[in-house]
Amino acid sequence: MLQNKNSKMTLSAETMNLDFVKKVEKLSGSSVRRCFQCGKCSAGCPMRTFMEHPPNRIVRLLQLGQYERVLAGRSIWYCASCETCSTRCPNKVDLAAIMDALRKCSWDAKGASKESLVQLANRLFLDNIRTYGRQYEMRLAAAFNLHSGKLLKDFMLGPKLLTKGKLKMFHQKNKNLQEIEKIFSRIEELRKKGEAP
Amino acid sequence: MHAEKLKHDFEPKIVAFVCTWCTYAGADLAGTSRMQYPPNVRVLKFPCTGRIDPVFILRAFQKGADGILVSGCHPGDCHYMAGNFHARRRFATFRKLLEFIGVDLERLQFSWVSAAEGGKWVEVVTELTERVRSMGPMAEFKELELEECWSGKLDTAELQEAYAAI
Amino acid sequence: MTKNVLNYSYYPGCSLHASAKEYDESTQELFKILRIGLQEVPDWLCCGATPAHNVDELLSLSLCAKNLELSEQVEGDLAVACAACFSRLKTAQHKLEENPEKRKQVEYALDAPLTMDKPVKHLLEILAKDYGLEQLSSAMRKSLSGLKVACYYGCLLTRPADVPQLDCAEAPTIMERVIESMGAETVKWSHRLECCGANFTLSRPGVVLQLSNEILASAQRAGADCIMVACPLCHANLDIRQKDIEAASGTRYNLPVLYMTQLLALGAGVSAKKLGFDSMMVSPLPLLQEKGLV
Amino acid sequence: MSRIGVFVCHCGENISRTVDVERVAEAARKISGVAYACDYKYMCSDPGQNLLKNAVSEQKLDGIVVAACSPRMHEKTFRKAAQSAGLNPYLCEMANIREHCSWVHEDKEEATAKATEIVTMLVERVKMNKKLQPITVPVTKRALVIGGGIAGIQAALDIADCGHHVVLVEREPSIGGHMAQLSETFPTLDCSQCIMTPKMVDVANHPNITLHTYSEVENVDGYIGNFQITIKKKARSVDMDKCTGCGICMAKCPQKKIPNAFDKNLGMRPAIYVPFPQAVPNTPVIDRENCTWFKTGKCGVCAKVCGPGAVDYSQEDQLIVEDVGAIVVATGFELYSIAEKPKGSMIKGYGEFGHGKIPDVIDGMTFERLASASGPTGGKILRPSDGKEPQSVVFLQCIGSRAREKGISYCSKICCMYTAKHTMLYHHKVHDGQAYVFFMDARTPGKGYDEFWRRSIEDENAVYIRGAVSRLYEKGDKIVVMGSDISLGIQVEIEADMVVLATAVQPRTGAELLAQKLGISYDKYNFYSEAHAKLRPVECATAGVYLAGACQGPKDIPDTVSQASAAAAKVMTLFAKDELEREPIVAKVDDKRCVACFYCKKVCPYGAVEEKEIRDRQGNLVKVVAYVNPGVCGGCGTCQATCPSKSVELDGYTDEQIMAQIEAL
Repeated sequence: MLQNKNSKMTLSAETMNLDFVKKVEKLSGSSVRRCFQCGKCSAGCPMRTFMEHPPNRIVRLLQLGQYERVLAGRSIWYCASCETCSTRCPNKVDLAAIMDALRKCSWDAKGASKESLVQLANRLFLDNIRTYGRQYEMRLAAAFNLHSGKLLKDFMLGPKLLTKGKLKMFHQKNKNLQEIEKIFSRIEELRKKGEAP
Repeated sequence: MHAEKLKHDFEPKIVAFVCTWCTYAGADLAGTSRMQYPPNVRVLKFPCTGRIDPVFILRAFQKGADGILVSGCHPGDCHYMAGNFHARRRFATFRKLLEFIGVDLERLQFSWVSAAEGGKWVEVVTELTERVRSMGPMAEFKELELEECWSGKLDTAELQEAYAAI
Repeated sequence: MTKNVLNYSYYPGCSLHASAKEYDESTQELFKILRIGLQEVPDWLCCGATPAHNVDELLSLSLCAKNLELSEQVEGDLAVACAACFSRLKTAQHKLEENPEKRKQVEYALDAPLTMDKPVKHLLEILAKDYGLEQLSSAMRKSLSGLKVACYYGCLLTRPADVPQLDCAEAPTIMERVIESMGAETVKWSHRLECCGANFTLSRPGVVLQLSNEILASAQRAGADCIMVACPLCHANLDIRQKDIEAASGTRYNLPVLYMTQLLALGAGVSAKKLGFDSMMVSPLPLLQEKGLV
Repeated sequence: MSRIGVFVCHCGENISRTVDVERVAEAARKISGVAYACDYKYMCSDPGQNLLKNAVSEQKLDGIVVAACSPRMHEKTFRKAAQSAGLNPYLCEMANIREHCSWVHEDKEEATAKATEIVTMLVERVKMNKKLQPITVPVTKRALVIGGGIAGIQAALDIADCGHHVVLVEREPSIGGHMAQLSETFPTLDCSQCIMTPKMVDVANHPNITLHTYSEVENVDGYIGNFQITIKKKARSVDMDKCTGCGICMAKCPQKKIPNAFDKNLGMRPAIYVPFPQAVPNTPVIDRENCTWFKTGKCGVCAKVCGPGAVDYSQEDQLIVEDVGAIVVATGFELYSIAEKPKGSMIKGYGEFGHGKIPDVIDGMTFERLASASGPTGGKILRPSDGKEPQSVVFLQCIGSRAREKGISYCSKICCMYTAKHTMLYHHKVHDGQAYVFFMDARTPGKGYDEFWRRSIEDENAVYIRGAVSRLYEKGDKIVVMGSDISLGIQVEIEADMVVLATAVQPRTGAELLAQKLGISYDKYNFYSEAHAKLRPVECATAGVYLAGACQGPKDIPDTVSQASAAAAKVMTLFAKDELEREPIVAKVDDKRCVACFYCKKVCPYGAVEEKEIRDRQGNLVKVVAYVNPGVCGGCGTCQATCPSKSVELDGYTDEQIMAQIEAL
């Protein structure tokens, strides 16, 4: 059982989940093994200070099949997808894609991660698309504040934006909402059949 | 173009004992790089600093040198593997002796200048020249030399007088 | 009415209909005066942005593919204003061309064969390459000379190297070249390509306060009068959050953050009133007045 | 009265711009002993040289000073010109008034004065110069190669192919060295024996190679071109001429349980044996310490079964002398042992890894024997303790190497690569097994090396963990490895079936003794020292001795073979002439003054100083003096400055010459 992020790691064929690594490699389309831990990704990562595991350590943990440590941490949710790491990696390890894959794994595992706020924002965002077809920032922000319990977050900002015409109180729905719903449901269907990750 | 040259009251005579492989070549490099340094130095070439006999230094002081530089390859770079180490050990002892007999050790400098260090050669020579210039002429050994000359000559007025008195 | 020199289908993206409406307005005005036709893709939908690809790549690819399909209804290459939408659409094209397995899954989701051939172009690309810098220069009615602009690329216009292919991923010049053709002066600065904090603006605003602060500080160090952007999210973080950033860092910046099209349109002679300057949190009007541009 | 000529060069304007060359020539004319002085635009040009030559003969000059550029530039040119005019070249000196004067000063007055003084000093010096003749030494065109590993084999074959005779001395009963023990080689995974054995056979069959196996160099006399080597041929107890290599003696030997060192003691051999089946020569030796006949005087089975009657218990060690002109030292390396070391040794073992007492903790060479198709397990990876196939193997790098505490601070250079190779071999042979490697850095600077290392991770499943291991201990039939992944900062524990240590490459035990015989220098680890780390990497400072392979420092096979061929090329260069000619800048001893303190011998870096006996006509020893062998002397002059009785003189730099220069200050 994982005590904390620094607790001792026992390596063996059983404790190294290499199937998980293969899954991440397939989802991301990037090799994990190719990384030789030069640390360039962490050196340029704008979000490094907010992460408990810097990007290179995420890859290292993956190489050793330590998926629990990766998913339990909130680091993957602090990746901004800025693509700096992938652009500069000397080994063509697409870390941004690996982060996407890890987030998907964590998302699917539901609640594996400690980071809930980012997940909440993501879910509301996707729900918005399914319901309206487009993003409506007012609704997104309001829903986020409601769900996160931070009712007064950016309280002062809202009215200002409204007067500047930046937030729309009312909006129209897309005419092709049925088609959009179909995309969502067909993807769910594919997953149920096990034909898509 | 050239900076105004300062005229000095005293131009010291500097003698450099150098090895042919490193420092002599370094001085050559200063030349090919057209670096400038005071013209007071006279270079004596040796195969290796290991060949330099302390007697040469004494004799050079006697013959009017005001400052002496001994320079060879950096430790470990000796063309003959260890000559500069022997030299270093020899001169460590020799300096003590010079100090004992009252020579200001500021007049005698040891340094390592490699074949690639034209700049360092210029620095070392310039520094030593300026330092010795500020110290003034090296009188002690020249007086000794004069005395030797005096005692060597049998027909000086003083001697004639002395002989006459006997 | 005079004939257009170029025609594009147009994908504004969600932000341009809301928080970035001045980007949309100025784009429309600029293209009108340059005689470049823009026709909005009917019923376009959200590209999925970061949240979609963050947790559900298949959804992200499907939404983009759907938009590409919708765009086929309108003539002309697909013009995209938002850097994030641009990045998502290009990535989708790139990945679906590369990976037949993913392509098959997306085709199932859309229940239609994929139509992927339409070139996706960012406005910068249209202005610099299709329209041409010389042409742009000759459209100048009011030189922006004397205005020192810090061009801010952010993450998604250039990265990763093999996807957007707008310019060199690490040392791009396309924004500078475009705005210089309107007579503006650009500054050399260090944080052109750094991340502003992106969509953490909603969930973890502290991140934005820190990262965007460094960007503003860098622009200020370089002596810029204003920052020019081509991405609504960057704009939101640097403009809307600027007051918060100033409060948190204890530094006064007062750096107007302008959309590329606002500045270009101003130079091309569009009336300032049409460019939405009054809807920005850090008003650029005092600066523009000082420089004699409005 | 001497007749010196002074030739002042303008060097275009390079000198004459800042030095008034005419005034320098004029001043030179006034120096006593100067018979002729002139100046010329380009002294090194043909007309310039002719001017010099004509002056030498017309003015009957007995010494010349060319005041021009640095002697490092044109001394050879002018000495040659002097020689063609009939003047001994060593009576020509150069006064450097360009690099040391005109180029570094701006004031014309000062520069001219300085140039004049430089010329004066050189004039005084050249008066004291002596005629010198180049030294010639005859060359025996036979080479000695010490060591029959890949380095010695390559050097011997190259020299022999060039038509010169080679004497190859090998300590073991067979040539082949470490390379014969290897399974496959990086970075191509060629089978070592497949590429090695043909070369071994070439050595045996080469008409220009005399092979002495089971032999050692006993004594070395002489100097470059003229060495006398005493070789001890150890008693083999088998007549090499009679033996047919049928092997029946080995099959019938009743004593069969002797651990075979060639197989790192994993396999057994009889008392009469060849170390491995492909041995060259394929003649057995009797291991007298373990042979029943030699221990008890009973048995004699091998002699009885030997058809040609080759077994000869009465053989004795034999001393033979070979004359050679050059020596290639290729004695190779040995691996560090983690066992406890005797007190006082610079090298310490590893208690934290069990001091070599955990049976399944083996070294890299043992792993090679396990992986070798001709090894004791037939190429199966089986652990020594119970013969089971290990499902997890942990490799530890830098054992001994880069560990000052253990007495070795250098990098052993080959371990990163062979460990990567081991993980691949293991993966090829045990598909489900997992290899782990604990490493500090992966050092892979070689053609195709880094790609090879990456392959072991990316394609062959090796898990590399950056960090050194703290301790190993046994737990049941497992070995617990306590390490840390330093890129994670997390402790790592692995229960391994087998642990392989990449132990340091060290010089052969006793390497210093051979060096002392050869008179070559060695570093603090006993690796032999090259004359110059960059520009003379194959020569020893001792003339005529060359280095090949790991005896000089850790080396892999490609580097070893390159150096061996380079050493062979150096030998062939030496053999290209019948006589060795060299600059006569050598030290000479005045027998009369020498008091035989031999301080000179102590400081000579070349070992050129010998002890010479002086005898009267009746052959009675009068005294012993120092003698500098001109073939060996490097010409540094340290002996002269050291000599308390002033009885050594370095030609070309005598006290007289230097004092004359100082007097002219």
